[in-house]
Amino acid sequence: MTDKKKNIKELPDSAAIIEEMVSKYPKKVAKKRAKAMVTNDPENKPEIQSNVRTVPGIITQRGCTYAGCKGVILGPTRDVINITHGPIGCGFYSWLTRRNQTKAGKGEENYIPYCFSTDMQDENIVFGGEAKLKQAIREAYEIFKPHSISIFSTCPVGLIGDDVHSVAREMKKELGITIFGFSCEGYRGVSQSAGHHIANNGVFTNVVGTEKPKRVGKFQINLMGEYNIGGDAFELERLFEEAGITLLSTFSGNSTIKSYAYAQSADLNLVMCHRSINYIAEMMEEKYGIPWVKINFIGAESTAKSLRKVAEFFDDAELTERVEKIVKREMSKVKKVSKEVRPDLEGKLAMLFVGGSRAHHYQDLFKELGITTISAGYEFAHRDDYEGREVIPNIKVDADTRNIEDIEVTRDDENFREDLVKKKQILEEKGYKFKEYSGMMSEMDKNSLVIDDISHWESEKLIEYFKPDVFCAGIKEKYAVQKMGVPLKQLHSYDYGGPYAGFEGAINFYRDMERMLNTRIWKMVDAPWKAEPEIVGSMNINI
Amino acid sequence: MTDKKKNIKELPDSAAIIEEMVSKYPKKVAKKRAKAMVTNDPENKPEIQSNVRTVPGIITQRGCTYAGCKGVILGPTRDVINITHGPIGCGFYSWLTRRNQTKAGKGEENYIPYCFSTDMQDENIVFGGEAKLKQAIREAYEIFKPHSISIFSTCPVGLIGDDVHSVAREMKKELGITIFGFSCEGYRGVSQSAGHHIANNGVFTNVVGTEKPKRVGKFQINLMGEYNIGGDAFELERLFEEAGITLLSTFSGNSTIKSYAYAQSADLNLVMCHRSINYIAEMMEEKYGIPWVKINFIGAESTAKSLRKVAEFFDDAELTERVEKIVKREMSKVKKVSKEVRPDLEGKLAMLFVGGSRAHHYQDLFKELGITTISAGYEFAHRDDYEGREVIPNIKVDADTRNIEDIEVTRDDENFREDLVKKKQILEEKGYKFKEYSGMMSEMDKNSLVIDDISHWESEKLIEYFKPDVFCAGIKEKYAVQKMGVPLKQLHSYDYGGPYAGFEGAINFYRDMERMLNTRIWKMVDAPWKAEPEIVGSMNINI
Amino acid sequence: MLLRHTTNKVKEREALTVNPAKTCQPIGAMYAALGIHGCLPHSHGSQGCCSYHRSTLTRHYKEPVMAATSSFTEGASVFGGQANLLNAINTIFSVYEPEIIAVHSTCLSETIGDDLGQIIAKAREDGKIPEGKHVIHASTPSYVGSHVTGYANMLEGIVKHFAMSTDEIKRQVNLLAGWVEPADMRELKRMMSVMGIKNVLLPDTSEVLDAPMTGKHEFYPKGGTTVPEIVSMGDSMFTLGLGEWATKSAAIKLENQCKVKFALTDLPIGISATDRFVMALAKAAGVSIPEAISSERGKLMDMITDMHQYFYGKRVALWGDPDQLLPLIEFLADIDMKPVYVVSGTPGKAFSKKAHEILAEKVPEAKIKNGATADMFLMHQWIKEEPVDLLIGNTYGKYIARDENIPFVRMGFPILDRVGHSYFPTLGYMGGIRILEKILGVLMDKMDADSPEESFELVM
Amino acid sequence: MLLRHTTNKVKEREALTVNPAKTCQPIGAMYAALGIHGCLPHSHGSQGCCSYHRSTLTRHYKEPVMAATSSFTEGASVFGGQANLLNAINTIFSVYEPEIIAVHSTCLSETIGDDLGQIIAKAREDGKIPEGKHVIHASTPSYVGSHVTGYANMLEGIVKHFAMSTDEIKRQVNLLAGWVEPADMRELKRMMSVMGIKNVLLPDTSEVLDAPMTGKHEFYPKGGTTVPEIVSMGDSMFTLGLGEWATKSAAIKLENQCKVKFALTDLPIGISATDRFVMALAKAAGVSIPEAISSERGKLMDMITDMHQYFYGKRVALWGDPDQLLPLIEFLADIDMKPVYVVSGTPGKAFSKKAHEILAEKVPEAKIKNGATADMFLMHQWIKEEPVDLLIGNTYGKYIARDENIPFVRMGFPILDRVGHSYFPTLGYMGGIRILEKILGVLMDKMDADSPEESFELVM
Repeated sequence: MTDKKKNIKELPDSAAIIEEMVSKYPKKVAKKRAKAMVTNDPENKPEIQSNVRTVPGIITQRGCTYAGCKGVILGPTRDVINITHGPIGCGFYSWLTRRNQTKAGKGEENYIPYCFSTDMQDENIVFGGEAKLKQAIREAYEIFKPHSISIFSTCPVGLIGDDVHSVAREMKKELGITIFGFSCEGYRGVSQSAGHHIANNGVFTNVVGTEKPKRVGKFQINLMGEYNIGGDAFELERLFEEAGITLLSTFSGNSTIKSYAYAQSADLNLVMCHRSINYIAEMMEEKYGIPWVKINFIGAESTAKSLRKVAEFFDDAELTERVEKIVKREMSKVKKVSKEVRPDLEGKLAMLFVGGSRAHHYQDLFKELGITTISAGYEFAHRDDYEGREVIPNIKVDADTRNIEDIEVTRDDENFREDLVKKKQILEEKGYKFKEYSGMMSEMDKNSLVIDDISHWESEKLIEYFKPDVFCAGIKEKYAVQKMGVPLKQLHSYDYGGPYAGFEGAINFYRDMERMLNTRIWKMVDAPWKAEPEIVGSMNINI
Repeated sequence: MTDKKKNIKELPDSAAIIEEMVSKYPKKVAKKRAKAMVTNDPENKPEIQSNVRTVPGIITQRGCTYAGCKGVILGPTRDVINITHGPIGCGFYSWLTRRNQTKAGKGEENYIPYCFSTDMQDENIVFGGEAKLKQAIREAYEIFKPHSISIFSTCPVGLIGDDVHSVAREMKKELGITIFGFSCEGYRGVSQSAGHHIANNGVFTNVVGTEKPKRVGKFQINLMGEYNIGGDAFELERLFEEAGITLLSTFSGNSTIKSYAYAQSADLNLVMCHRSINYIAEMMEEKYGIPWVKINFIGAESTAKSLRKVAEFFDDAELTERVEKIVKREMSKVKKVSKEVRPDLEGKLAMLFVGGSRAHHYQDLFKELGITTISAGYEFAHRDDYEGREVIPNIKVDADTRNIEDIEVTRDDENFREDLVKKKQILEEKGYKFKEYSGMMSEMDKNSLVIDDISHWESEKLIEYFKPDVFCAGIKEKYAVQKMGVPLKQLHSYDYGGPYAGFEGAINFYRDMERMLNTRIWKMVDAPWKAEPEIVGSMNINI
Repeated sequence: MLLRHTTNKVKEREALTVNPAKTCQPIGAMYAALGIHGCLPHSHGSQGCCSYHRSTLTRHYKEPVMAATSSFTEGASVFGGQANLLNAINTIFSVYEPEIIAVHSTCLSETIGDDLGQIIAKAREDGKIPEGKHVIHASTPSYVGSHVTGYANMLEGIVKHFAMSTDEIKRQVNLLAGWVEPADMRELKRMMSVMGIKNVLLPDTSEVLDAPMTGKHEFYPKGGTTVPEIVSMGDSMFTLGLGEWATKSAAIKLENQCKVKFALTDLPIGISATDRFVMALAKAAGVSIPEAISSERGKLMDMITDMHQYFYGKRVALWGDPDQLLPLIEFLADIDMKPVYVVSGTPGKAFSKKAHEILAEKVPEAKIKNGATADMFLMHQWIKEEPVDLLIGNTYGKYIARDENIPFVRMGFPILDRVGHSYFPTLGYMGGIRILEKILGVLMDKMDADSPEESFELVM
Repeated sequence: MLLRHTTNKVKEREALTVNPAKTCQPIGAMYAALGIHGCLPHSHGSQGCCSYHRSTLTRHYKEPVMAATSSFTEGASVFGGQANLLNAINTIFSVYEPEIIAVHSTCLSETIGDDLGQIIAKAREDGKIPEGKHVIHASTPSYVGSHVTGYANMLEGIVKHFAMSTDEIKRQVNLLAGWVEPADMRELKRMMSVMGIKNVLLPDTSEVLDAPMTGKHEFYPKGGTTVPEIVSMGDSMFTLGLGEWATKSAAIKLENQCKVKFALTDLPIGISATDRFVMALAKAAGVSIPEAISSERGKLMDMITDMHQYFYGKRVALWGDPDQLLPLIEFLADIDMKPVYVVSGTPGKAFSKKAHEILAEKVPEAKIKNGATADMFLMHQWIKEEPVDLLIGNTYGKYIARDENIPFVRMGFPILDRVGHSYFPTLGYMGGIRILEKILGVLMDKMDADSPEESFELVM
């Protein structure tokens, strides 16, 4: 075991623990898993195996393509009836479980609290489910009169040959509303990631740009890859509004189909979760010429930096002044809290194994608290999310990835923003970085341990070895890790806390860490008599 | 055991059960208790021993003088700070436990949810508690600024020689508000009844008539002995208001000291609970010439009769018409419900052992449902409550009663209502009955069994013998009786139901009886295997 | 309004389920398998299934839920999942060292037609199953039945794999538990112990899904029915199955395989069903019912008679699983409540029939529906038509409870937003007291909140 | 507002108690005596006392509470209550045939100076006490201490009358129960049974004040510590008293009378106090603490660690009795809640001192007061000054809870408006889980009610 305080400045090489972790696997598995574990060097980022098939039986954190498409990307959008086409389970499990908060105005549509499913039965599998799907769409329309319906395919759908896209087209014609489908069967791809890509494609193809562009404010942006977990997006909306930046659409938190439809009116796309949403950003640039930048609103410093980056893009004195005023005011609040809690937290050790960008972003918050991330990894990311976008050309495209359509995007001449292309060029010349993401590794310490698609076995070993003070993952990991006496912070659901984005979010996170890492409850886990010699009274009742 | 259906027309003589009940007592006790048990003959009412000392050890239903004075009479008055002078218990137990509902207007005083006590300690017993009482009154005044404070003596107060009356006078002078005390030590008298009398005296002496008479309506009445349990008074207030009768003051439910102060402005006093309040009625007649009539608002027929009696008194065509209209409308509602439930309830048997008038009044409701009262008795009544006021001259006044002051009332020449005296005379000539109460016995069946101050032992025997369908008593009796499989209706607290007064109240009572007597839950009391032969499986696990 | 699109206009639906009152088979198979000591559930399908099931079970129990998956990709879906399962078995036995792997299928593996028995046989042939270890399986297509069906199928699979009859009869009774909480399983064992009945309880999730915090993660917690116990079930005197939906198929399998006679009785929820349970147990074991059991019954009866006025006539809407709902509505009717709306997503014609029988006399107006489109949306619409005084069901009811301001008692699966259900039983007579405590609690809370000040009550 | 006259302006009071956080001695004596099998409590005083105590106990337990009274009238108050008590004893033994009459005094009989011991001796002389029957007594003046004192005094009286030491030491431990629920007494016995400790629990109101409905009223229910058991306490290995206020005097009496050594420990409420209780028991009996107890502890720890975020930093106001409050505030502080206001009407300087010690480090701002004028009115005023997130105390808290819209957990005596407290323990580790379940329940209910729609949560 490492001595924490001593080693936080310089982490030891992780070879020993890697060896320990893989040694128990069958040989082939060990070989494969070893490629997903690397000792970091931020200057010379090692290649990590990622976005490959999970080893069966390994006990993975990963979910499926449906979860990525319906659960993650489309779930947070309130004005569409999302019908799950399949047996009941998939719809049931993704019903309200992701904490995508949404604030519908009075009289506005909000279907988020509802679960819609075709609840496929035996006979639908045998004889096909298209008829039932059509009928379900009709019923949804009759009862709710929505303007948009989308259809999500579950595992059997593709196998039995149901064509959800043709059903969507047919019903769109019949009902005269927006209807579109996703071939997001759970077995496609190797993780949720495939679902993100499929969702990006669908939303881009079927919704974005279907309304005329509009100009509402001087500085128009879209926020991408922000899912409003625990109200994160609300906090960011507050900042943008005060800064005078018009947030046209968020992909996808507190979001609407209606706002996606004119999202092409933005001057800039901000990409928060690179993994799940870069596809749309790329396609919008190709089609409309809208540039995108990677930003990060997790962490107070990161938030300040990101806000400034936006201001820099628009290059407007008043805007810059407003942003600086906000940053100054908010940072002083943040600093007050961090000053208060940092002494209790400094030097503690964290591990993060979660998501496709959260395991990276949250390291910023830990850094602000003086907490060292000794090990981290993603659940469903690709090499670029670890090593930076510069490796994209070198990523081998395997069969599983090839299954996910890379859609052909053509330039929309009518709406193409030549002005933005020019603006981008000028800014780039000044050193402003567009579509740049250097990945998690560049910000992690040398010798920290990076593991992709970690298994339960590996995480238990890691915890035994490093004894971290906090572990970040999801609900499936939470109680197992805590049983080991290590508090776990869920970074999918925030443990029903949050927001953690922006400045207020940073404060919330600081306070939560103070609460979790500074309580004495973990010290009470051992019964006091465990520490004492066997109790011997003056008399024994049984003799 | 009697056969119910057969005997409800004609009850058997109760000698056998009386004999069974008393036979287990020590001789002297048996002799005494036998005098409190009589077989009724409504035509020729037998003398019943009542209002005498409880046999120690007998397990009585009765409470004490303090309970009668503070708990019953003054408790329901909301604009006075009732300070219990004594150890904490008495105040604590009478804190909000009697369900005297009260409806204070916005900004008006309401001290009912508060318990005020001097919480006497050891040293107050040794050195006297007057100083502490004075200080308590001062503190109550400083904190709450009430216009009235009253003081209730508990057992030790009289014994140690604290003079609450002189303290009251002194503090009244010091603070300039109404302050008065009661010598209602628990040991005075033989039951709550003494406390009622003491309370009557105190309220009459210290409050009634302290404000100038006023004329608010054409027909002014006071309602006496109605404690607004479960909102009874609200129901009656509704009826009076609709009839155009002005209810000046209720003694004492939903009541105020302020309204007592001008209660002498009434044209007529209605006495509901004869036992607890006839004193004030009598004294008001002596002092102010206001006549009183016994009414009863428990039972729909009784309510109708009582309303008509009031109308008859005022002898006003419009009033009479309004009353008739109310009676007609309400009776039709009542009849609808009684018609619905009566078939389920007819022929059932009831017992009532409670209070000082409720055991009588509630028989009316049972009659309306076709339920026969086979046995009844009071907890703290006097002979007149059983046999009628005509026996009052013959009641022997024993030492315990002599301890309770019969105050000297002199005629208030200035405010004396000669007009009412005349009115009374005229009405009496027409056969209208004033201050008449013929007691419980005159309305009970021949051979029904009347028992005063019933003991636990006696009630268990009675239940075993008669197997009634419903037993009415109080909280102390409730669960013991129910353990015997007989539902018990609390007539002090209504089991937190009600109101039961007036027409709506009758409907509520009917429905409650339907619920209680017609449920099958009592049939489930025996485990089904009790009825079966010992279970024998094909194999025994233990052999 | 949280459910702002729900109106009182009920439209007949054939195809669209909205806010389901059920979920799919595999999660039930996973839960049942967790009740076997040393067993790792395995989901043969896309890895999302396993992830969803583990998440949902974890949110309900607030406990680690360990399970593996075959992690199908497109290739496996086309060529079959045999390679995935063989690899999985090999990896699992190497790394996680279970006594048993309990494999259940999914809609995916069922649709492509994977034969679990054949694949497992192959694994054994290939030496991938260590000596003395077991791989058992159940077919649990998600498009048939519901989570309850999956539970039943896994139970049958367990019995099928293990139960053996020798010549010697064991003086013990088999109790097949329906889908209940760990606390309930513990309560069943306590009651049998009070009755002096040696038994095998299958499955048994107590000390598995209510495991202590010890500073160590016990990958296989100490609870769960053990292999020797399950094997011995084939020699038991009798089998009692609690709940037709969850246990009938396993009971039949056991009879066919080992000639152990069986009876089915309802889950012991409330007074009447617990009476039947106790009598069935007594009969099965040939024992008398001890005074201690009568006394617990009497305590429940005591609360019923004491508090009857608060129950009487209250209209209740319920949703959940047939095995729970039937004794529960009987209990409510016994205490004069009115279960007016009852829905279950789980199919089976027997349900409506039985429910109507139970309520025929006391609540003839009851609306009862189960199977596809018998969902919470329909129930909510009924409530909009004519309101109720109480809701009883899983956590999803909270949206209706808040919109309609109706007191709400959480019972069933999943309960995601409260704790306690895994520690305190609702089965048996004492469990009945807990149910009534909860019902009274929410009814009184509402009374206390809504009553005018003048009728605010101190005492009940 | 129900308590419309309560403001945030705290005035020092010396003489006036408003909304007390205690009641008087005799009711405690009555409750303790009910925990002896075949015992009829008897109130020597005005009959109102007996009536009030029976009513209050009945409302709390929803059970018959049998007790007799000397029914003092003015004559008895002047000439002494001897005749009344002699008559009462005679009548009671004739009619109600108890094994024991447990007489307690009242403010009235104490003020006039009745000597219970002498009167009872006279009764015995006069042959009014049948052979083999007992009349025991305790002096319980209402103007000293509180209901807890009365309980302690009756406990001492019982021990004094019965406990005898012979030469032979009995391999058992005496457990003197503080004022707890029947369910708690049952739980104490269960825990001792799990630990394999033979014991005498005194008193024991289980199966007395939670008696079953059987269609028959058992005047003396089957529960209660029996005379032979109490007698044998004089020969026990050790005495453990649970709660200083309730059990210290009886423990001392037992040591003085029979040389049985004793230790006092807190009521086992929450984790730390239960730890101490379990260790004290183990030490007293010379046994090891079994795994089953560790496992229960681990379950409680599990809930604490799982749910910590909901407890952390929540401000709590509590009122009740010292023996309950001390371990309870320690429990709250252990889980990072903040017991900021604590009042008890029961006097005793040790209380504030101990409470401040417990909270010194974690809640230095806590306001703690006990004794006369430490009442609910004062606590409410503190709340008006600065609000809290949670109330814990007896039923009277509901007025504050409604006025201030504060979540409220009922604990203590009396609980008049809810049921369950007599059936489900709050002692021990499992009781701790129940306490936390209740706390979480009310906190989450408020969150669910008050949260804006967009942050309404499905999962906790």
